[in-house]
Amino acid sequence: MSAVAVSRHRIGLVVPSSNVTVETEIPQILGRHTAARFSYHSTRMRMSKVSPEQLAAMNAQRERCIIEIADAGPDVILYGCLVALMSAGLAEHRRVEGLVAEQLATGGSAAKVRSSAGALLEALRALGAQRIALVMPYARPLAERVVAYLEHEGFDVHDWRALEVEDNHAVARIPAADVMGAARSLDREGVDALVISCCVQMPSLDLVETAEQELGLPVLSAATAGAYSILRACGLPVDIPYAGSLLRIDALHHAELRSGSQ
Amino acid sequence: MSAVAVSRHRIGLVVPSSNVTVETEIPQILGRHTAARFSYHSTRMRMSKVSPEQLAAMNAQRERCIIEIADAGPDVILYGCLVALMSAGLAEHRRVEGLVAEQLATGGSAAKVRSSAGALLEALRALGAQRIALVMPYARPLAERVVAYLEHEGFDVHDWRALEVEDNHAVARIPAADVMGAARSLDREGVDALVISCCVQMPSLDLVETAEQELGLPVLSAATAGAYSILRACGLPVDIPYAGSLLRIDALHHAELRSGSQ
Amino acid sequence: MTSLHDEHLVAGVDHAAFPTFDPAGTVRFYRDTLGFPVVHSICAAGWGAKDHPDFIHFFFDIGNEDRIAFFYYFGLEGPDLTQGAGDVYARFPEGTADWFVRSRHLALHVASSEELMEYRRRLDASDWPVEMQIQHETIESIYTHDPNGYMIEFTRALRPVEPQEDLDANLTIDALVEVVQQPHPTMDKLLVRKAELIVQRAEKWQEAQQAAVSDEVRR
Amino acid sequence: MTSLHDEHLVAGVDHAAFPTFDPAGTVRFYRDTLGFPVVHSICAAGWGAKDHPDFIHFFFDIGNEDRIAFFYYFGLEGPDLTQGAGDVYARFPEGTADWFVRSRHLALHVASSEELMEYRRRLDASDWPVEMQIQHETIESIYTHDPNGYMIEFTRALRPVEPQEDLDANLTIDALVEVVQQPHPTMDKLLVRKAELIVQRAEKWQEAQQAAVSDEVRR
Repeated sequence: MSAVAVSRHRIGLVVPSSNVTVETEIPQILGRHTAARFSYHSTRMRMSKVSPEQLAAMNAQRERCIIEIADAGPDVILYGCLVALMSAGLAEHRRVEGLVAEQLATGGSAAKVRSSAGALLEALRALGAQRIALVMPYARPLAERVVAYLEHEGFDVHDWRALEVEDNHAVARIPAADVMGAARSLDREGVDALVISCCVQMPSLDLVETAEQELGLPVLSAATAGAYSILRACGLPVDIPYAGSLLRIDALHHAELRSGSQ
Repeated sequence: MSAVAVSRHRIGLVVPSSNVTVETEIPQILGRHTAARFSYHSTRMRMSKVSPEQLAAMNAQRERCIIEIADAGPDVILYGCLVALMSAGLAEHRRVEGLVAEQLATGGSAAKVRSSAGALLEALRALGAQRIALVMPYARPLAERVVAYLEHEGFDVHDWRALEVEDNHAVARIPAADVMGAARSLDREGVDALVISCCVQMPSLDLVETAEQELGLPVLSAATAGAYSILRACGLPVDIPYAGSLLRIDALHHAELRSGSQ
Repeated sequence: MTSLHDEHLVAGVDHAAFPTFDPAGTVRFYRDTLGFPVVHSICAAGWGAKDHPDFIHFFFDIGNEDRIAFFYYFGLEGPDLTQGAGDVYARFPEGTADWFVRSRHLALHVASSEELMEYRRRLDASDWPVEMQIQHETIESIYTHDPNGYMIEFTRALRPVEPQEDLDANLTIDALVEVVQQPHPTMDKLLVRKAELIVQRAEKWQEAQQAAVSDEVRR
Repeated sequence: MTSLHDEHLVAGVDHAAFPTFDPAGTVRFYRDTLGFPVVHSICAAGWGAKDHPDFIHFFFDIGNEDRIAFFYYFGLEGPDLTQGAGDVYARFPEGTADWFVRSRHLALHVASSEELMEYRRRLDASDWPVEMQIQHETIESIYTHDPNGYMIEFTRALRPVEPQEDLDANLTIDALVEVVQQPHPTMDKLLVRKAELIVQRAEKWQEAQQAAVSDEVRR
């Protein structure tokens, strides 16, 4: 791998205005990639309270944000608010990714588009997970929409916790201990994977590897799923240490192939 | 009627090249109209033998003839070969009239188009005829197509004679006595109208009024039907003497109204 | 060579697209006057080309899964419409024949004369009344120019196209292709060549005609 | 006020019409390369206008009951194509932006990527290979110019347009109409105005969205 020239990639991030976690965790993760260097370019949609009204208004800022971020000529754009999509209606991520792709294509941009919502599904499928458990910061009604969204995509949400923090600024300050506590309290019987933060704003990166070791099952977060999806979109190998088995998936497959197992 | 200014109308005639009767009989009939003056402008489609092959080739000359005749700026064009249309397929006159109308409209001509085939149907319907009898010059197979065509249009062809003259030049020389003889030999039981010449080439104009008096039922010919249709297309009253009751139809209605009958 | 090789696979117009310098008039014409719903819009910048202005691409539903679409470019100056003829896209020198200018147009389909007259009513009550109505027995069309100068026709259903007509049109087109490859093509040469082709193919044509007739009789 | 007053009555494109100075090339492109059947032709003279040449109007079937139609005028000289840009109808000065010239085009619809690739194959094997392919995840289009310089697009089916999208497009268009009636319209002003309209209409919009969601759940 060291013989390969390091490639450079521009990552566009479209985030809720009060979000601070996406722009922290994604660079932390991708910064550990050995074969590529990334630069990050963000733009914001106004939102402070995670309520259906604010989410609808935020979604409507999408067009402006895509115009702004595409001006920077990114290779991939991550549309970084998971609950904004999942609360708007089933399969919304496909609709929105389609519309953004069309907007980019119409303007002659070659940028690819991914969403946090779509990335989470992509990552769970890559892990071969079917029965899952979730930790979320949201108030109960929103959390229930997220659960319904995932079940509609074919996953069995075996157990889940909602920490019921509605202020998005406060979400960024949820103590790691609360998240871990919620994760430990989940019924993990027969669960294939645990989403320790089903939210791009709830910090969790440092917990992913720890929880995976402690709880003995693949652990991922909205951030690790986003990083996974970005790497795939760039056609880069997925082999990043200390962020859960999802981000070592190519190395693991390689190891499996060497040991002769399937 | 004499107080009304005499109107002028240009009549376009599209005829088979060997036809001489249309350009003779139509002017004879319309020349007797008291309220209008007509001029006649013809063009020809090559045909000498009345065979299916020649008829097909002749139909294909239609576009050229319409272009030629429309250049003269006529008010109405009479597409003057009855059997060419009736032998080509059921309802062919509607198809051809539609195509010609489209051709004229596309080139910005306001000329109306009528066909001998369509005119015969229009005249029979104007007379309220349902059960009819026919005299035709054609060979039997063509005559049978004409009968099938009229039956498909809803008429009951009670009896018919085919004089079996195939050469179109010879058709123009069929003696009046032969035509009258054929007409007399028809079973006229319950017949509403007799078509004494179901062909624009077989001369018959002088026979129409005579036959009507002798046989005691409305008699028409391809020529009187054509004249009827031209008058209607020009919006002129149909009141021409000595050419059968069809061409006195407006005068007869007027007389009926005066006598209080329906 | 795929299995799709000989097939006719297109499903009609997806969209007919035009630039506009007057989106307000365009919306007033298509949405408010004609009642064509706005069904889609894309706001974009021109990332692929240099000096490409921001633009919006918007779509009206014209029925039968077809759409008419416009591009509006922010800040782009329209052409000088005080001189010459044509529309906001294509300009022609003064004196260019009308019939040529009008040859490029979009015709929309309506099912009946009543429906045609309803669009005539809508247009006549607007700033864009019908300019021309061709009513020729079996043919009926109305024409106007939209706020961009594009000629729009509404035409009502003609009789369906029949196999016989296809045959005839194909003969005409074969003759046309031959004649225009010779010097000085004329209508006369076209029709003469077509007549020759008919004689050559008369037999086959006759068979097809007869088949069409028997089809009709059987119906 | 008729009963048809509020109805959407158009049934899509009847024909998209263009002049041509190269009918042989046009037939070779649409009929022989793309396989669009010739379905109709009309030979006519121009009886309504003075100095109108004889002409032929011919039609190709483009599926879904739509047609593309050409006018060929006997003896009419085409424009000088050695200078400037554009097609045989619309000419532009040298240096006119490509994106503007291309904004006027006709897009034909195909159902699948396979069908799109079949048309790509037909074009690439011809004198008019695909010039541009936009392949952007859910969107896929190919473009070429026909022998007359008209831009023809083939585009494959996107996801169907949903009610939510219509709502959004209508908001955009309302904002557009307002903004272009003020001096110096920009994309920024459009999007700001659109955001304001959303706030004004948020409640109603939210209800519609929720209705759409429940519809989807019920399916």
